[in-house]
This record gives sequence, C-alpha cells and structure tokens, in this order.
Amino acid sequence: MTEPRLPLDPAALDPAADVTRAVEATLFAAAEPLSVQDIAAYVGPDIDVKAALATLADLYATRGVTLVERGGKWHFQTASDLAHILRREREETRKLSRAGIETLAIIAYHEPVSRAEIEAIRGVQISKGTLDVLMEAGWVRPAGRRETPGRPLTFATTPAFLAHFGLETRRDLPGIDDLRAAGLLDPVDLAFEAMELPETGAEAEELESDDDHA
Amino acid sequence: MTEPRLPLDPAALDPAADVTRAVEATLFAAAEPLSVQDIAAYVGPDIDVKAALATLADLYATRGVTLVERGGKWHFQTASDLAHILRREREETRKLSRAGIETLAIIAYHEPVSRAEIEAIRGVQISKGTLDVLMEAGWVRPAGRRETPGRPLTFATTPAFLAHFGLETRRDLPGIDDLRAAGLLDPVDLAFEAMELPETGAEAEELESDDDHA
Amino acid sequence: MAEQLVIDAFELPKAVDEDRLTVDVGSWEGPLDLLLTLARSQKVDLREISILALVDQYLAFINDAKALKLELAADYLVMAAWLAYLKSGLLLPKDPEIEPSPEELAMRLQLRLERLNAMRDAGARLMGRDRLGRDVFARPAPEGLRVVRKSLWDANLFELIQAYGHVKVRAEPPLHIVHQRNVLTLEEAIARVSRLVGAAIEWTVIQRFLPESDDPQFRKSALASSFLATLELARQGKIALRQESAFAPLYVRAA
Repeated sequence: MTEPRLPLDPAALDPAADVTRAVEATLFAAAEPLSVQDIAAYVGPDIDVKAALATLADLYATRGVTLVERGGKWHFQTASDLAHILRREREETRKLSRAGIETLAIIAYHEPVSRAEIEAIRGVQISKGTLDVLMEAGWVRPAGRRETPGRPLTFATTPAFLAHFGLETRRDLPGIDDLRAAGLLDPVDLAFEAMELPETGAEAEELESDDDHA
Repeated sequence: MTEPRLPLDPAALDPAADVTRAVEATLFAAAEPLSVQDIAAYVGPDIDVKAALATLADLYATRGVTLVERGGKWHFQTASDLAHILRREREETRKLSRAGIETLAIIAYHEPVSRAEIEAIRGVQISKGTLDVLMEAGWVRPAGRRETPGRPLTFATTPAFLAHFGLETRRDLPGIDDLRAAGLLDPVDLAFEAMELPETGAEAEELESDDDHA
Repeated sequence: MAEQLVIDAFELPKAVDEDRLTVDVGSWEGPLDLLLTLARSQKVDLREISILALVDQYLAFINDAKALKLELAADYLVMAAWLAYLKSGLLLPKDPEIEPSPEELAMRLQLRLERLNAMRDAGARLMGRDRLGRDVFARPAPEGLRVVRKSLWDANLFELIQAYGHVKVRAEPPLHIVHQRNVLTLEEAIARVSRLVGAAIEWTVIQRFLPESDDPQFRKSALASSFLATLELARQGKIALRQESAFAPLYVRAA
C-alpha cells in the first residue's frame, strides 16, 4: 500500500495505459454499471478488459472515488468513508417498512423463495404492497415457478440489489456463512410449519390461491 | 510527469490527501459543475479547495477522465481523445431498394450524370433519399457541375463502389452486348442496339478521364 | 454470532419490560413477532432461552391485554392456546404416545424464532450498509454511451447489372413485332370458296371447302376466314347459307 507506484501515464507510451484510459472513460461515461462484455463492445474485442479493470480498481483503491464490481458489473462510486460529506437528507431513500426490510432479507438469504416460504419464516402474511415495493425499487424480481404442487412463483434479488447494498455477489451478504452453518437458511418445511402452528397452515393455503390470481 | 509519484493514500495519514479525496468525491457526485465555494460548502470552510483542485487536475491530467474548469466551475469529463470510444457503431445490413440499385446502375454506366439525366433514363423521378443512401453507402459522390444552363450537379461512383462490386475499373462493367447475351435486355431491339453502340464508345472515353481524376 | 444478534435497527416496540407490554397488539406483526420480542427480552442467546419462561410471558401479556379490554386478534389467541398446550406437555410426565413430543415442538418453536431473528438482523445489517445513493454515489448525470446505428448497404454486381438491364428495357420505345403466322387470308378464302361453290348444287357443309392442313392453327384460321367469305358471298347473292340452329353444321350451295 505505501510502496511508491508509478501512475499510469500515456506519455510513457505504454499500450496498456491507453487501454486502461479507454476502459476508465467508458465506465465514467456510462449511465449503468457495465459488464466486461459491455465494456468490450466499446473499447474493442481484442482488449484485455479484465486486466484493465484490475489496474483501475487498484489505482482507485485509495481515492475519493473507487471502482467496484457488483453482480458482475462494474461502476465508479464515491468512497464509503466520505459518506458524511456527501450524504444528503433530501436524497434519503424512501424508508422501507419493517415488513419490507424483513421480506427483502428473507429473499436475499434464501433465494429463490416462494411467498408461502417468506410467510412461514415471518409468521404472518405479506400484504400485497410489500413485494410490489421491493420490485418497484428494482431489488427483487420473479424468479420462475417451483416445480412443486401449486407451482408457486418464486422471488430472487437483482443486480441492482447488489449494487445498492454494495455487495459484489450474494456470498458477501452479511453473516450468510454463519447462518448457513447454523442451519438457519435450510429450506423451510412448509408442511411441518403447518403442523406445528395451526394458524400458519391456514395462511399457507390462502397463499396458494393468492399466487394463482397474482 | 514521468517522475515516480506516490498515490494518494489515506493510510499515509496525509491530511492534504484526505482533503483531495473529499473534493474528488464531491465533484464526482455532483450533477452540475461546482465552483470553489460550492465545493467548500461540502468539504468545510477551512479547507484549501484550490490546492486540492490543482492536485486533482494534475493527477488526472493523463487519464481517461480529466478535471476541467469552465467559467470558474469545475467538473470531471472524459478525455477528449477518447470520444470515439464512447459511441459504438452497430452495423445493420440492409438491402438497397430497387430505386437505389437502378440509380446506382445508371450512375455507374453513365457517369458523370445529373439527376435530371438519371430521371430521364429511369423514366421515373428519384427521391432525394435515394441519392443520399448511395452517398451514405460511400458508392456515389458529387462530381462537379455541368457547364450547361442551370449548371446541374453531376454524380459519379467512388473507388469504394468498385471495391464493393469487385470491379477493377468501370470498364469491367458488362457492356450492352454482354447484358443482352445474358438475357438481361429483353425484348431484343435491333434498332436500339444500333443506336446504343456509339454511346458505349463515348462512355469508354469518359471512363478514362474519370479514372484520371479518381 | 451472539454479538451480531444484538443489532437491531428496527423501531421495535420498546416493550422489553412487561409494564409496557400493554400497548396495543398492532405493534407486532403477528404472534411470532410478539414471541420474538419477548424472547429477546430474556437478553440471552436465543439458543439458550427458556421456552417455559417465554410461554409464561406470552400468556401473561395476553391476559393483561384482555384485562384492558383490548381487541385481540384470533391468531394471538390461537397461539396462546397452543403455547398453553405446549407448556402443559413440557411440565407433565412424558407420554411416549404423543408425536411429536413437546420437547421437539419446543425445539421447533425455538428454531422458528431463531430464523426470524436471523432475518431481522440480516435486514438491519443490509440497511446499515453503505448504500448507493445514500452513502456512496454514482455519477448523477453521466454523459452516457451511445450506440450509433450504421447501415451497411448490401447489393451485388449481378443485381446492379440486372437493374441496368431493367432500366434499359423500360426506357426503350415500345416496339411490337408480330410473328409470321400461317393463316388463310380473307381474300384467299373468298377466292377459294367462290371457286369451289360454283360447281356444287347440293347443300355442302362448310368444312368441305377448307384446305387440307396438319396445322391446327391454320385450320382454325381457314375456318374463320372461310366463314367470313361465305357471309360476304351470301351478301353479294352468289351463294345461299343454311343452318338448323345455333352451332349446328353450316351448309353452303350456289345461289
């Protein structure tokens, strides 16, 4: 970290430096995070985009702006330790309800997960708006139907979820390894939950019909 | 420029580096160019914003993104020499319209030829778009004005036209006899052929002069 | 793990002491949420909570709520009944006939509370991360990357010369050439019919006057022109014509 390091300088006639500059400019100008393929479409197919990204990430690591990878897509963002300077009250994201936060966490840690499974963990039904809000925020998406009786629709998180919460991949979800080791992320046994707590069983049934007309 | 330079590193505990990072992040996150006062409102009043801006401008001078001042306001922008990278061309193959290919053929056989002459040969008017498409394709170019009343603009083919159609010179275009032999001129008209022959001779002459200024 | 579980960013009802549990039931998202709040008030790792103590806390809360004449949702009462059953099961001498055993049910309940608690903590930790647009920022107004559509026009040499051929053909003055055809002209037919009829007194069918030929086109032409010839000769009063009905054989004789 404290070793002297030469800045990339096109004057040094290093072809790699030109490539790095091109990738840097592309990411800087892009309206959305870009995958390696996206970048290659702009800078050219014969370019080692990954090497350029690694160089840039290293170059920016200690700067006020950093290069980050989120779900396989790259973008520049301000360094997190400078949040106190930049945090703006008016831009505060709309506060998510408690049900929304828990539902989001359950989807992220269990995905793909059906509505009935989310409800089994929370012990209450999800109101219609909760999933809508998460999908509207671009954090949650429908992820196909499960091939079990009733073919319930499942939900999963999106790349935008990873980008918003600063996660490179889902493996970076806080504490996910500990939770898995403790068996707390095992598939929810809906049948057993129904037997254990009678009222959840009634919920689960309602759920399926709910899924049908959803 | 080529002197080794230490990267800004907060671990080095350099207070100036922290200031520079703060100014960098502020400029990056701003929707508009910022004045020194604007920046000071974020990073604090006791900060030497100007010194930080000078450091940043120097740091970014050779990069894919540069720090620029316009009318007392500062912002980052992509390096101007990289503008060509930021737009990607998507090529779509499209079939030339019948009007397009007929017009191109007439120009190829009769060049230099005015629009009125093309229309006289085709027996139909040509839309402005037809010639535009041929010029966009790089096959046709304006070839000067004819010194006749009205000084009409004439058109001729380009070297790219020859290259695309696999022709060495325009003389490689099949003559009227070849077209007839290939059944491309039907019905047969002896009188027409007699009339046509001297014309082909005239064309061959024009061709040579054309080759000269091509 | 135990430290992590303490994180709680939610505005949970501040109901960890029983004096303040008499707030209305709407503060909790269902009986499980209330149970978890009570379990957390034991201030130990959830894996070490006393289920019996928890059941007592829950039942006490429900009783207080009823004393305050608060509307209690049915699911809270169902849970209370189930917990009362669980409590009696745990306290009474073991009955091996009962499946699953009360101990197992208690363990399952504990697991459910742990699961919910874990997700609640996970949600809080997610919300506490450096979030894009709140703590860290992307460029608000990037220039954007542009895709420029460029047409690659396609045409080949054959199409080019074929097109020129079409233009040439279209531009030519129209010239109609009638092929030489084997026909019997009207003049020839008149001469032939008047010569042959001159000798015939009997009614003779018109076909007898036609020249012999293997060419069907010529035979048609000969019939047509000979018919016209008989009409002309009849008009001149040189011959007479007879036909029984439309399309019936046409007979000719000298007038």
